[in-house]
Amino acid sequence: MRTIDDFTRPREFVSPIDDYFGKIVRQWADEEVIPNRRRYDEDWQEHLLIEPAFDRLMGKLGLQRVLFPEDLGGWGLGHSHYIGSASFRLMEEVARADTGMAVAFGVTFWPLIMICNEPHLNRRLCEEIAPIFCQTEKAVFAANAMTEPQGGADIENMEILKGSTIQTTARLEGDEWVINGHKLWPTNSGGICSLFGVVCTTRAGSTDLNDFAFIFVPANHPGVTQGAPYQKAGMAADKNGDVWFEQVRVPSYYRACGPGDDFKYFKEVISFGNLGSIAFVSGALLNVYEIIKNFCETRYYRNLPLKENDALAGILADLARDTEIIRILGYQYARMLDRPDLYGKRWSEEIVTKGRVYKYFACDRAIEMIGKVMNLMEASGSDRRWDIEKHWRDLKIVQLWMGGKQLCQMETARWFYECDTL
Amino acid sequence: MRTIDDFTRPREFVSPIDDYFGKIVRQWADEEVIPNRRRYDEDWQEHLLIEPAFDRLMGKLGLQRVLFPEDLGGWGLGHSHYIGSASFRLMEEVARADTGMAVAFGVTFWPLIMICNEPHLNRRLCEEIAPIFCQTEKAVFAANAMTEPQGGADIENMEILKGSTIQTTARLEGDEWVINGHKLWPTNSGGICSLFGVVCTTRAGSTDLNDFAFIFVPANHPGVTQGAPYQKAGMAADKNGDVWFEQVRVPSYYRACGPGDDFKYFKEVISFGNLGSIAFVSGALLNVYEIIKNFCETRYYRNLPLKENDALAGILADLARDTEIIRILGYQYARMLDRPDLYGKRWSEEIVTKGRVYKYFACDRAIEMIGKVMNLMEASGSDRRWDIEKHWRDLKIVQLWMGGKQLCQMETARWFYECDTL
Amino acid sequence: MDCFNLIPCSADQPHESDILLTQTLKRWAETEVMAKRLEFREDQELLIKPAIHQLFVDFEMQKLLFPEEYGGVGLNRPEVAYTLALSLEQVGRADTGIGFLFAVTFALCSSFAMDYNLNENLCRQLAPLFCHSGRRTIGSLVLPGYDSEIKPGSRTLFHGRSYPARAKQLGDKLIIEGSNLQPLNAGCDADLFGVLCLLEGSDKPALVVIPAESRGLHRSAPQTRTGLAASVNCELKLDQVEVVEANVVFRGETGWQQLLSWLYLGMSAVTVGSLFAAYEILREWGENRVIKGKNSLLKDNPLTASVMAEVSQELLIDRLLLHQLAAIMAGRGLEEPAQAKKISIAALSVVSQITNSAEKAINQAMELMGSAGYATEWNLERYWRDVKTMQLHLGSWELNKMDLAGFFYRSANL
Amino acid sequence: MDCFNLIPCSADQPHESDILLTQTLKRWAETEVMAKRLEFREDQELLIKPAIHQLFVDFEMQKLLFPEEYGGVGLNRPEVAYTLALSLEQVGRADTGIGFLFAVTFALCSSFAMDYNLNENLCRQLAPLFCHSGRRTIGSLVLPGYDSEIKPGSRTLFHGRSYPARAKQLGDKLIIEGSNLQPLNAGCDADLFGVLCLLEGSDKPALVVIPAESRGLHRSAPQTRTGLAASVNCELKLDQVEVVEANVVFRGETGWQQLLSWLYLGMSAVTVGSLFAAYEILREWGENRVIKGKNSLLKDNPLTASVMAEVSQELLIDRLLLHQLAAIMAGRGLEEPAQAKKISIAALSVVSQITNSAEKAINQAMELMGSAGYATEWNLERYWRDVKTMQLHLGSWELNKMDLAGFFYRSANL
Repeated sequence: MRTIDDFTRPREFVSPIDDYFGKIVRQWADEEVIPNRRRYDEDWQEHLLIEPAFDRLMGKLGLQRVLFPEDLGGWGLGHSHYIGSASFRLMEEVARADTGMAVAFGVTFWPLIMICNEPHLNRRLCEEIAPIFCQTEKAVFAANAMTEPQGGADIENMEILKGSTIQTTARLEGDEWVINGHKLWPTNSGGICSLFGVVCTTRAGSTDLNDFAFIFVPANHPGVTQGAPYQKAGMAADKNGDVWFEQVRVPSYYRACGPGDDFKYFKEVISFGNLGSIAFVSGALLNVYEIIKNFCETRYYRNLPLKENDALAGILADLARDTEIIRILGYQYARMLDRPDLYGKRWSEEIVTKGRVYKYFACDRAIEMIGKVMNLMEASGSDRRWDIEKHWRDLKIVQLWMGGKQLCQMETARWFYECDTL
Repeated sequence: MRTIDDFTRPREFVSPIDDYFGKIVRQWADEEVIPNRRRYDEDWQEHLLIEPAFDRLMGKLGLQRVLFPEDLGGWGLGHSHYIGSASFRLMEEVARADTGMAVAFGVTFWPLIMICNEPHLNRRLCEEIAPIFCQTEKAVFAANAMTEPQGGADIENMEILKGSTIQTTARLEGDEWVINGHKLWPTNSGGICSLFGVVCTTRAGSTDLNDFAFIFVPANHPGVTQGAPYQKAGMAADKNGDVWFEQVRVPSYYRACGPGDDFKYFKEVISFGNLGSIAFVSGALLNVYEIIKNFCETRYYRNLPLKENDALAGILADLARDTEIIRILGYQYARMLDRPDLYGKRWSEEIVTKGRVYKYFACDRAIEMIGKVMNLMEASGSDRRWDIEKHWRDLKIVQLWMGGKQLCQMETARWFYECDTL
Repeated sequence: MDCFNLIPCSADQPHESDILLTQTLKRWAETEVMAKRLEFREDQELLIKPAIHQLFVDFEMQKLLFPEEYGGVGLNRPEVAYTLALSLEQVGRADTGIGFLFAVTFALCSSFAMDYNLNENLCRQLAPLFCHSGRRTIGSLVLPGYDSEIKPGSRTLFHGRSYPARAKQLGDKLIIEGSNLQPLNAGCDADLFGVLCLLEGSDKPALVVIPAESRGLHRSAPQTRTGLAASVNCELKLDQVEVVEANVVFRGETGWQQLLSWLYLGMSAVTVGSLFAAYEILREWGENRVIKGKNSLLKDNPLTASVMAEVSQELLIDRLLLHQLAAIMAGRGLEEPAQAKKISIAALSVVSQITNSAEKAINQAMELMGSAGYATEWNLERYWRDVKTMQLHLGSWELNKMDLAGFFYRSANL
Repeated sequence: MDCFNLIPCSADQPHESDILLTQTLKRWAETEVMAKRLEFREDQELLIKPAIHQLFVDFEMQKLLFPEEYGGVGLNRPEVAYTLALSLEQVGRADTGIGFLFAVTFALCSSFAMDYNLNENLCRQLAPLFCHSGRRTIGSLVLPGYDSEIKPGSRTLFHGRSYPARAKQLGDKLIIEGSNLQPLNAGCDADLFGVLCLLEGSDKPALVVIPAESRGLHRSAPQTRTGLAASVNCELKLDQVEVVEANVVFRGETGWQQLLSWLYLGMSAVTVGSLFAAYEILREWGENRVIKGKNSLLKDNPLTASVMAEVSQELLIDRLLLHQLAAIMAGRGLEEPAQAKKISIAALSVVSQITNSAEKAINQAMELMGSAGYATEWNLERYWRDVKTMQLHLGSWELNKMDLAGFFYRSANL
């Protein structure tokens, strides 16, 4: 019997921990999430159903620790040569169950990438921050506070803006940063965040890359306020809200990598953000395949199972095709991040751009394909009980975030065609 | 300055001969083909322009010998572990210049695959046939005589038909096969073929796989008649016509692999056929990228080069995106054929099916994308001088052949969803 | 500026009465629905039900098709197609789900109250409900869907599917049996259902009208869906339900084609209206959102403008098609079988084109609005869910195409 | 069966005269073009030129718009939109390129011979050519395209592009200068060109009619193109070309919008006609080609039937749009600027939708026909090349959308 494991992965690129942890997360998904996920939408504020599942995954199974060095209680993925392929598989498995959880899970690593990855591992900050994640069995969430009012994802439009539009400021007073600003929509905000990575500037309006700063702010610090979560079309497991920083003070060494390097390595976060996005799409599509296969084997037209109707099979084929392709691209990109020696630095313009290329392809195909699969299911496609419409709603935001399609197109054109003014 | 070599290839999968021979073929393309190709359409019958270019590529550079064992004058690709990735690069470079030539070039290997590849290398036949290709500086073409009247690509619909619809028969008389039948459309027919690989049956209507036969027939044998080439929408470099076999006699050992094995290994030919198709698409798209980049740097709108217009850049980005993706898929599939130990036998249902998956994706994207690029060029898109419309016309047949999209969809659905009656 | 004026809706001017009705509905949409949206979202009691009551009862929309002698408005001629198209554009702009409820109710009534198929008995039977009850009256349809098992009786298929229910004639009564019926809309709230039945001893499709309070009609628990909050649905069970023969409103393909034509026209209009709303939201966004890197408004950047233009082009195309379909249906062709077939094929093509293009257009609009497109607050995401959900209720496009193939290529056994 | 009868083309019946003309053209298409196709392919002398002569001269199509007092047919009122749509469907079915030649010729004449813009002088000047010469008279348009360098004078742009030519007033004469002009069609054969010029001392677009034999008009060598064999094109050079002031047929945006509306309506009709032909070819194939593995005809297999259905649905949708556009243009709105703008936007949307969907549909038809779709013998590939080539002559869809954005979102500087 054919399963999702029959979809191709470049064998050579799979990580050594892939098989073992892949199985563990899949079991977690099948037991803790998939049976309940259709009730998550009503749980968007309280997270009564969602929180325990997170605790098991991130706290008890310990996946929130993977990036930290082993001696600090982590798994050392940050300095491994398979951080890309290993995290791709993990995020894919979580997304198969619930894209919202995958996003909350994956984004928790974004700020940590700034300090856990070679060559910019920041030992002192790791020592300070690791315990928050490694010495608990509860899920702990981190967030990248990036987007600002009237900003959209401009800040991610790094090549052009160089941080010049950032309104959130960090002022050095003695050996402390004083941070002021207002952020919107960070994944893992809306009250659940424990640690913020704040994108800010040491001189408002500056295009000097040295002024771009990435500073860590524990959420319980005085002056940090998280607003209530927004109501959204889906993705109940991922809370988004306003965050205000008013005269927030943190030690000066809470800055991730320092002048210039904050900007440089922040682009690596974008690369991993795109890798994650592809993994979320891939995981969701694998589950859509499972669901629709089951649907078409148990529903009939002209007294034949739907999958035996050539016209419907054409749609099924296109779904398998796109899933197959997106998964291959995901592992290819994971490999590119795993082996900078072969493909270039993770923060290089080429690698960042190519991540956007694969990401916007994956999102476009997925939204269109799931729309067609829903149509094939007729009214059942909109029926909560089948969980397809959930994937459709959840994935849409993956398509929208990080600048959305148009920013991806502009960066793609800029790199491949050497455009100057886009 | 960005070039087509900036499109990603999985570094790990590139063949050892890739760089050296890739350069040689690209030089051949730039010197011998690209300057003349826009006049090929009028040369579709005589091949006055086309033939010399073929002689240089296949005869003088010797690319028609690559599959044969070294001691027979070949390059031994047939028993190498990089036949897929090496041939992908070669076909891609030829297709960049002219898809029609790439098809004629690539298809010449189809019949040879049956006898040159491990584990089914047929030494005796290689010894007999190698000289035809290895002891000349003229281009020598081979063809797979497959399609039959009212047959379409049914014969390639192997899983279902098992050869039962084949009308061309082979009767054993003493130690000779007597072959009778009528074939349509084989690439490299229309008068230029030197060696046919004839798909036939030893018992008409039989579904017994042992009756499926693949028999070599030198085109100069009595009873073999090649009709005049058809006039087509494009692909002037590839001649197609009717072929009749009337009481044609060849030695009994001209059968490629024997009962059962002919059927089994013929599916490997389909795998390579799909690999080639992807290479043709990839090569053509790389050239489309070169052309449109030049066009958009030398044409203006609102006093800016077209590539600096955001809306047009969106189309340029999509072209780069699809080219990037198709190329990665091509190399992934090439690797799957290079390493059966990791991915499964080249003739297995899984590998054959996945080849169709990537092939129909590549063709769909390319036809749509080039259509959009032509539209971006406005009237110039239909102007012979820009060579884009040529790629558009040429690639269309790559989409149509080998059963076309619908057959690919059915095989994809059959494998991924275990359909019984499609 | 009224966005409806941007697109020519047809050659000849609409009737005075249609203009007045359209203006009334536009006011209702803006004051009673859109103005309250931010506060009440999709709340049944505070927003949806009051709005439905006004539309169906206060504006007399639910008695549009009933002849005057039964207390109706008496617009039961094919020319009502223009009225339906214009009015449902307005309703769809306000709330896709409410528009859907009305489109189905209208289609059901069209199967017995039109001048070409007037069923006096049934009008008399239902007039109290629609014209005199003073309460909103919702009609629902139960059409064939996929089978969840191979039914014993499924030898007789209708367009490849088995009938949702079977009816047995007993004197001047019919006894209807069926389980796991999935209504198109409002299973929980509908006042009457039009159920496509297989009549015992006949192979023709028959639509039987069954009042919701009939003995033996059982409802399952409500279902949760992606969208169309106004239509709270559930499954039905028909256990020996009894109706009089007059409730059989048609037998055979022609009645079926007429029913679908009206249903598709209504759903097309609702979708166009919803797309208008999406366009307005996007336009407002495009006029205020600054692309900082470019220091330009979204609407003034070539790339975002080109995507915005595609949204408006889809809207324009869809509206032209909607009103061309209305004009064709108003031409009285529906009355004769050959024409009815041809028109129902056109209606199927148009509604499919419109719902598919609306899905595409709203998807694009959301792309441009980023997270705002995803947040409930901006409303776009609701139209996205609603329009998609309504599209799904047309049935699978792949299988609907089999009817087109039968018509255009004489394809068989699809 | 006449495939045109499968699709309702509009609510009200066509005029008697239009029906007669359509029948004549249908006969011409089938006997004079389609019947000879297999033998003569795209041969100029043996097929195309004779067919053009019959259409333009024998059937008086080239004098359709000329008032009767000049020897024309006198259909120079907006209602001619119906006639144009119905007749060009027939011509496009026979040969896309011939249809394109006529569509442009008609559009050029519409800029000076309509009752709302009647230019007596020019009609008198051109009547001998169109109405009395007895030889086919082809009109061509020269519209702004991309610039191949940044022209000094390009400060004054027209819709983002620089004018193909510049005109200087000298008394009652104009002197026109321009190089590398790319006509829309038939550069080598056209008898007169409508060239969009920048009038010195004005920033308004002006269309100037220039007879092909004017001194100073030079033609380059013929170009080879993907399709539209009937339109042999080349570049033009205008070296101090002199015309009288009457040859300036309009100044300003409204005339431009009227011109484009007629051009787009004609190109839409030609495309719909070509799509009809593609559909017929596919239908014949589907009824004869056996899928051996399935022992069924192509038309009876669900997957191939679903693709075939999409082809017919695109055709149906496109035809509804074509005739809805014709009805809108027949409504005389074109005469007033505000309406003209709105209608030209609708025309642009419709022709873009139709040409894009035709490209998609014919691509799909070819897929189904495999190598037969690719072989010249089956003709489908010719419609594929022709329809695509004509689409390209509309200009880039991405940039045309900038006009839509300007209209629907008040976008600026696109």
